[in-house]
Amino acid sequence: MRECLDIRIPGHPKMMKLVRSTVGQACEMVGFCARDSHAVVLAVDEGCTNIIRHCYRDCSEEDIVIRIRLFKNRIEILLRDFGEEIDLEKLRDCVEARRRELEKQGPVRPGGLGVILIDSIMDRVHYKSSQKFGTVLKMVKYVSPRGEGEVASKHSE
Amino acid sequence: MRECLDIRIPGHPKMMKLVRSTVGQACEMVGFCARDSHAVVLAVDEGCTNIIRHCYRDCSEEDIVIRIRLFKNRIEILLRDFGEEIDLEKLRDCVEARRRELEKQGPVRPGGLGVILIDSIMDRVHYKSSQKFGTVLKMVKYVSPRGEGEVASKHSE
Amino acid sequence: MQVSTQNRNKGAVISVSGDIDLYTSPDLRKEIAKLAKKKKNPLVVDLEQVDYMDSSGVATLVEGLQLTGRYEGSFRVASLNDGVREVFELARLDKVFDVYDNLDQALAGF
Amino acid sequence: MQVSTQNRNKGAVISVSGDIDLYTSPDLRKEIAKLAKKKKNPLVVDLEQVDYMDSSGVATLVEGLQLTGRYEGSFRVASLNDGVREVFELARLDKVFDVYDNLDQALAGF
Ligand SMILES: Nc1ncnc2c1ncn2[C@@H]1O[C@H](COP(=O)(O)OP(=O)(O)O)[C@@H](O)[C@H]1O
Ligand SMILES: Nc1ncnc2c1ncn2[C@@H]1O[C@H](COP(=O)(O)OP(=O)(O)O)[C@@H](O)[C@H]1O
Repeated sequence: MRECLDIRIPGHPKMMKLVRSTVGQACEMVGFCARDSHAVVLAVDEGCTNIIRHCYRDCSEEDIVIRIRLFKNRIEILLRDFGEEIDLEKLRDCVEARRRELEKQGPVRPGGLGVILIDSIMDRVHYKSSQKFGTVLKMVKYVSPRGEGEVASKHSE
Repeated sequence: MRECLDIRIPGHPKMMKLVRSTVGQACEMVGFCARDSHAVVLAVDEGCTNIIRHCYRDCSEEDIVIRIRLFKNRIEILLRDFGEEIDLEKLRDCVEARRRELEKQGPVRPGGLGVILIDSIMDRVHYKSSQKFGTVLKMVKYVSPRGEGEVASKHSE
Repeated sequence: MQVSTQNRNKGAVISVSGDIDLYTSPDLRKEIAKLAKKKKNPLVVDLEQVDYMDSSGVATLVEGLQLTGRYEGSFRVASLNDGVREVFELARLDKVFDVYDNLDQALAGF
Repeated sequence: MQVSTQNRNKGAVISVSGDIDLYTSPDLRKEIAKLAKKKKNPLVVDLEQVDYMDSSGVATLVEGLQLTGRYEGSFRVASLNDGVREVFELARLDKVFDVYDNLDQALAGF
């Protein structure tokens, strides 16, 4: 049986609580520990809020489609928007710059954290963007055989 | 803003836990008390399992689409299947017969409870079926101004 | 859903935890059928750890009632939480079952 | 999300409950800005009742740090649960904040 779920919501911050609850339940079904479930929920939330803020610029009533695929050893989540094509090169550079900034613990400023969180949490992160189909963000997280501590150990490597 | 959510799942019992968690969160956002939230979740679950068992006959891999609309004073939920047209007259008769049976507290038998539960819980229940579009079950539940006790008082009227 | 059974003299207690729905109720059905075959009396289903039950769960318990009825065994359900109790009430089957507030009361005399 | 504020001498405690996300963080931002304008010192944000916080919440707290920094006020966060603590760690900002295990410790001396 395919264990797959599509959710379509208007791109509005109010809907995020609903998305979190669904993704959290999906993570539980796959068998993630509480810590990893929380982290995956956070990554999906950040992906959606980035769409709302940067792609729909806080004002469009366009939808977001979230596809969740459950596997024995992992969860795959695809976020799809219906906006303009985005410059993935620029996105990557921007994230790299912010990451270096945070590593150096330079002057603290708000913002620029969402993509870093997604990147730190998920095992695979892939963006695909086109003028015709908008942007798809694919994220994969494997169930840690060691259970607890996976996220923390990964980011302090 | 439209507060609307579409969920598409394969018609498999395993997916019901995920549906329940999403519907439960939606009910909470609308402002239902715990008792009414639980009841609405149950009604949606019964609607979906009826599709799986009677429309898809426990074996099809067809999808179910659940549309949830949040309003200030109510929740509207539409369940849509991709199966054959069903005989709504027959369904109604079957439910009425079962209801009379239960009211008389005749000999107890399992089964025939799902539609009764949906009917007792939801304020409005409407089926629409066609050969081309499958069946849509629309259910509406209003937030009870009195809060707790709504479901119980209704069924003992 | 998880099911575990304890024999008590001639009776048995099935303790269920988790959700009883279309996906999980077949396991409970199997366990009840197995114990009814052994003519366990009373057959008690402890629902304390059950948060959710749908009509397939109710149907499973009605079957248990029928199976134990055949050998005049007593079928009892114990420790219904609010949600579970409501399903019985909505299905108008709350009067049909021997419902006990807790396991001790369901087992009194055994 | 709910926000309530208590003044304590020259300082203030903002107690937050619920989820801090893109939808709710503007309310917290407003409250922090209001108190920073009054130069409250220390400005303590009690997160004990917060189950979930995303990067917009973190950004809001970073702003609080900047605003209080302007008048050399002390900005403190108290009672992070596991999920909230992890967001700080993942964003590598856990060392940037004055984090206290509980409100009493955050208020010691005030
Ligand atoms: N879905 C998206 N569509 C367009 N641009 C994006 C998207 N996600 C991220 N970006 C770009 O990446 C930058 C970093 O995003 P993020 O880490 O979430 O921080 P912030 O949202 O605070 O700027 C954004 O400022 C934006 O330019
Ligand atoms: N979605 C559906 N598609 C086709 N038939 C249905 C559907 N829902 C209910 N029915 C019919 O109504 C009857 C009563 O359903 P229900 O109350 O759920 O009890 P049960 O599923 O135990 O038979 C079913 O036996 C079936 O014939």
